[in-house]
Amino acid sequence: MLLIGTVTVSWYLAVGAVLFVLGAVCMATKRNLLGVLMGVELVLNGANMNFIAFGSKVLRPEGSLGLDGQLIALFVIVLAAAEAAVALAIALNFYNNHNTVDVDRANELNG
Amino acid sequence: MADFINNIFGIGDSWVGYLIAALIAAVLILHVVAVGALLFIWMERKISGRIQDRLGPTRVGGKYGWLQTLADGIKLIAKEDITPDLADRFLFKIAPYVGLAASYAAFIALPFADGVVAQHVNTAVFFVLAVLGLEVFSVILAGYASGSKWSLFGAMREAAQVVSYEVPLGMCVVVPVMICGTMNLTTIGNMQAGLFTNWLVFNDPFTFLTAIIYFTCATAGVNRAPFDLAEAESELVAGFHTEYSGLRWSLFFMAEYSSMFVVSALASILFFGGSHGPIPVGQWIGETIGGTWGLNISRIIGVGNLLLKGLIGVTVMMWIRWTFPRLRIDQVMTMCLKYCVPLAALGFIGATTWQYLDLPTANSLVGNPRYEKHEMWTEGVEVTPAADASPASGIPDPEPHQEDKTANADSVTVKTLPVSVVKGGER
Amino acid sequence: MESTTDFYNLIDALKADSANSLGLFMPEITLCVFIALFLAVRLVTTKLDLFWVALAGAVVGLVSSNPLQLCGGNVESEELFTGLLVHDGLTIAIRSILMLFLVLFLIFTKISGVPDKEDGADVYSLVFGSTLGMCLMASANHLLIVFLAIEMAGVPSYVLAGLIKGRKRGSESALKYAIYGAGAAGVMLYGISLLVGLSGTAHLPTMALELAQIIPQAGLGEQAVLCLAAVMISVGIAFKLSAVPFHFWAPDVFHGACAEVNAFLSVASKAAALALLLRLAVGLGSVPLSEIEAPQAIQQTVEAHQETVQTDLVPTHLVSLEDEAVSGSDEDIDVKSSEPVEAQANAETEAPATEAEVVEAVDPRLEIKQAHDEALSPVRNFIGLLIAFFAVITATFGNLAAYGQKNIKRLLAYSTIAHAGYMMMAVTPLMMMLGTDNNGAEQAASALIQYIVVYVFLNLGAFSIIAFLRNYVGSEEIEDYSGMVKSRPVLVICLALIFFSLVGLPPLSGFLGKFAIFASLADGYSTAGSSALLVLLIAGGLNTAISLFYYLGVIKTMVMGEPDESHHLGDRPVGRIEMAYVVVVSIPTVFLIVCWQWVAGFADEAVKHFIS
Amino acid sequence: MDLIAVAWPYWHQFFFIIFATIAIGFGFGVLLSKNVVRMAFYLVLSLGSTAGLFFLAGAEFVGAMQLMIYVGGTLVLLIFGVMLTAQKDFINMDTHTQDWILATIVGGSLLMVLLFGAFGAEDWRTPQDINDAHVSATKEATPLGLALTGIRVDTLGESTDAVADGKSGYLMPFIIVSFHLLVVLIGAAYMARTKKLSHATDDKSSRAKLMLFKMEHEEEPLEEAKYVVTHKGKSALNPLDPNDED
Repeated sequence: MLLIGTVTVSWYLAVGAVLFVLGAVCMATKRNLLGVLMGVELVLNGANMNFIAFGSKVLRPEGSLGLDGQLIALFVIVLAAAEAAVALAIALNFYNNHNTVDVDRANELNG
Repeated sequence: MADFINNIFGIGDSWVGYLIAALIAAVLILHVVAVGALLFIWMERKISGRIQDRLGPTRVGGKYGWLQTLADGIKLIAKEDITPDLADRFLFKIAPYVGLAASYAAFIALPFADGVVAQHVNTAVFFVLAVLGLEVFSVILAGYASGSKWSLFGAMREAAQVVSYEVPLGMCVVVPVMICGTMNLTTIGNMQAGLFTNWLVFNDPFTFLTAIIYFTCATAGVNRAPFDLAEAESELVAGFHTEYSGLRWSLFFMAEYSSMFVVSALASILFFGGSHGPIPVGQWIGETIGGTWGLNISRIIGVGNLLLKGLIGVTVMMWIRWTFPRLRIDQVMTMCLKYCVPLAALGFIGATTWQYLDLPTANSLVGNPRYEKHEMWTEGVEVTPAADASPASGIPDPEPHQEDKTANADSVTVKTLPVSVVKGGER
Repeated sequence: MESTTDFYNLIDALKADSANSLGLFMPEITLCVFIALFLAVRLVTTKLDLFWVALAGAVVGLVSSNPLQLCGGNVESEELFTGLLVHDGLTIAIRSILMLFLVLFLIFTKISGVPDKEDGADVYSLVFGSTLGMCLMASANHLLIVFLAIEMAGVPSYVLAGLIKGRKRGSESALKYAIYGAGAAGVMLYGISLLVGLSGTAHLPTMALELAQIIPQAGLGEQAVLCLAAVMISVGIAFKLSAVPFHFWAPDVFHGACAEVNAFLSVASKAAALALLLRLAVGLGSVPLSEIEAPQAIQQTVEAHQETVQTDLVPTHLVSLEDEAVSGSDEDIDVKSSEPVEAQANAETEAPATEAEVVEAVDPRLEIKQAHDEALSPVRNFIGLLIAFFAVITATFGNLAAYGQKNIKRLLAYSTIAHAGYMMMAVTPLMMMLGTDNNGAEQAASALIQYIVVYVFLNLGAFSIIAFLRNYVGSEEIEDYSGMVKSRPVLVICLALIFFSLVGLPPLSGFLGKFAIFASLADGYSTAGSSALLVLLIAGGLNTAISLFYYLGVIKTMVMGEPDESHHLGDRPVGRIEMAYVVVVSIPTVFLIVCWQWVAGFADEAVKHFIS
Repeated sequence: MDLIAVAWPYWHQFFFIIFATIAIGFGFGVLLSKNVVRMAFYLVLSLGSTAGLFFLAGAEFVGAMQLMIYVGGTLVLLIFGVMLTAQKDFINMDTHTQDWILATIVGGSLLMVLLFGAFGAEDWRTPQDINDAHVSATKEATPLGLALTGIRVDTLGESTDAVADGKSGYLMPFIIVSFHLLVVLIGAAYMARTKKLSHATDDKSSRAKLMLFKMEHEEEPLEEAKYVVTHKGKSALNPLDPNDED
């Protein structure tokens, strides 16, 4: 009753790739800077998905990254949290100074 | 169960059987949530009544008014479902379901007794905590989507509060995990079988402290009084659910009561012996009867134990709610950052030291042996060498180490293994 | 219970490894301790100026990074913390440079007055945290550490960019830096994940070994993945280096942040990023000797095996393990046997010969290494060309865009970009010569270190003068500097010296740095014969000529221009401390040439065992 | 009892499709939604189902951590930020049409390349033998925790050389990252504190700050009263200042 063949590492990678691209496009197009930060989260998540897929013994017992994949993913989650905290603080600081969260208004520095 | 269903219908290895099995488990758990909420709301009314020296509901359903909640439920269902004009309609409508789904999902990994669990999750402790943490989104979304300032204030308070209290909560939960060497709730529960002295809360003074901190933080985590700042009716009308009515409003309460039960059950598993009673009656009965029936009977008794302990926990929460005044928001944060976090850290360090120094536990004082760590559900499942090799308890027996080293001192083992292992050090 | 034995062996190995590693990890530990100390001191007293604590920390860090070790004996390459970090001459050199910079930087901030006492503790923590990340960047030997270090160096500097909180421009620059930085880090992480997934390890030497086996038989898909991974990782590093086309943050951030932070970003961050570039390029481009298992060792195991069979002392699992090793030596050199590749076929034919003459003086691993390195030559070519491409457009664009800048900080930002381009140029000949002419490759790396040493003083000096001028004039526009030489001659002369040195005019030290890099380019061209190197050489020469004019423009304004009364030039005289500091920092600009052999010797010593 | 044990491929595929659809679908939701609060909500669902995929791939601990730290912590923080800045004008922000077109083209081609990469390597798209595919329930968290303390028990079975050489423990980054978090915490707190400018005195540091502000407010003259904070750190501008006793 398999609908579409066994799920392989590539499938997980495909999901990761889609999340990555969505995040990247989100970063590029959103005008609300919190939306941009959300794009960052999606990007990191897409990369994390790869690590999990490569490290999964369920998907690929031979030649998989093994535990390293999970460990790297853990560190990435922690680092992403740290980055988000700082980015948010900076965003709020920007909001305090400019009274806007529109990234298009961050245009004082040009030329 | 899935095999059983598949056999009945004769459909072999198909996911249909598993789907049906999953649905049955889901419906069973849903009953814990729904019936539990009915019971708890009635209890809350009765308890608050008694605490305030009045009777509480008396009419519907006889002398004790035990059908009162059902009557209320019917009323709520019949009520009009109002969506304010200023609301973000989509989020407004979906918010209550998010909360209910989160607190309901936590039951997936909650073992009611040894082996009575919807899905074995090896990291069940953190799974339950993590999923419960998602409940905050329902409050935030409801608060934002209502388009009312009271709601928004409530939501902001909730966000700050829950994120802060997750820190000490996590630190408290780590203590039993560290003592048992596993994050599997079933195993943690089973390690506390036997006399009540074996319960982790009596393990050492620091676990006792940790248990208290855990319960405090859990109360705050599920947004109950005296930490219910998100719905502080004296300041914010009704906080995040000001604009809700009817069924959606009642869903918030279902979510609240079921997550109250989850954290209480988690407390009883982590600290108060899980599905094991203070005196191992169920276990004794089960072992006397023996076989599958014995196992099942002891499981049923275990489920009863756990439900009772969860009920006691919920009752204590109600008792606290109706006797303590509500804190101010700054007091709530002070409580978390200045008291709970340091005390949780103290508990953690103390418990670690206690384990490290191998100081006597209540159990060893009584002379009761610590119950063997066993998981009935893993029978027949292969354990990989890696898991076998790692001394999961965290306190490996030093004997084989010394022996092996000396035994192999002259052999090639020393030449091959250690040399290559410490290669990094020698270069 | 053989697994228990193994477990305890692991613990013993960990203890030995950590004890050994911690001794060589002192500068980083110092930074960590002082970060904690800043917090602790603030709890106890608010009166103590944390600058002194920070300075003490930086000095202790400088001492513990022990640059004199390079002058003394040979520093062997050594893996720390179970292979996560590597400790060799390059590590020591970059760490010492960073710590020296930190000392000078802290004094500079104290003199210039940003941060003030109130913010001091926070800012010093951030600076130390960022430096910690940079130290890790210089010694990374594992792709997780690469990412971790980049984040650790980056995230605190996002905050530093917005150091003055109430300023619109400061918060804007911090925001831009944070968002672009986070995006680049995300892209880099994705690239790392692909590379790690393909090779099955994140440890750089092991990865090189795996790649040497994968590449000769890689299909189109694998090649595409490798290229994709390389490009994505290079995005992350190019961002750190502010290489074109990932430079766009640099002018804005430099413009918005205050000059103190600019000095930190343009020097420390660049030095660390270049070290990381070296590590990654060489790490992926060649298999270190220590990573290759010698046939000799296998021979020994075979003998040992025979002994033990006689004495019957070995547990069965060990026998089986050695059986593997024995069979491995017959079929394949590597225990992780894979399909025999063309390159390895050579090694195989050599293997029996070396087994026969075990006592031969020549290390038999060298031949295997050569085979592996040959297999990796497409990687080196790809990396070399990629970097060459980045270098040329970075240097050219940076220099061209610097024209027409009205703000001195913006101008220096573009100058920084251009210099990143020059410095990256050294990596291409390194990659081209690696494997064929290791001495030449080492010379290229050495040239890069020399340039970095010079560059530390140049940019620190330039930005400190800008900061001091700002304190007096209240402006960073070039036109406001007009006629400055009359009121503040010392600062202007020093700035002129530094600018000439940045251009690379002889006999200033900048000339020697540039000369070293161009020499290695020429050397690489004559050895490897790659036309890319010639292009680089020409581009470098042209760029030097281009860059002359905009630096001259600034100096001309300061010297020839008439003081404009409408711009309120503050009439305070320059303080003595400021002047002393500027002179001290500018001295190396002139006098480094006198003791150039020290710098060259330092750099040579630093890269001595870098390529093994 | 263990549902996953027997019909693993079916089960895996079934849930993979569910979780992947939710993750990608709500990922698109994040991209296409104009409303920032809804974006946050979609992001929660997307990342939550990514955690589901982690569980499915056998990384239970990482999945739980994803839920706890990422979804429960980071995203709550983000939503907090959304609420602090949630003013009428900023809730809905349209992206410019030309941005959309450009983003679609660039993003689409990037996606093509990445998907080609994902299905590129032979090893990655080869399915497991169905009978081998299920790995019995192992205690993943224990080796994971031990690896963070530097001991890799999961590689015990392999050659010991592999254990020593870089495939080993992650003790150092585990410790170092805590310092990173400390620094980041200090940085975030520093950033989030309210702006202050010390009283303009002869003090050098204040002069530097004043000059910095002056440069920015050249056109609109610096209202000193707006920025100057009296000696005790009280500020009229700043009602949230905890030192303010009024």
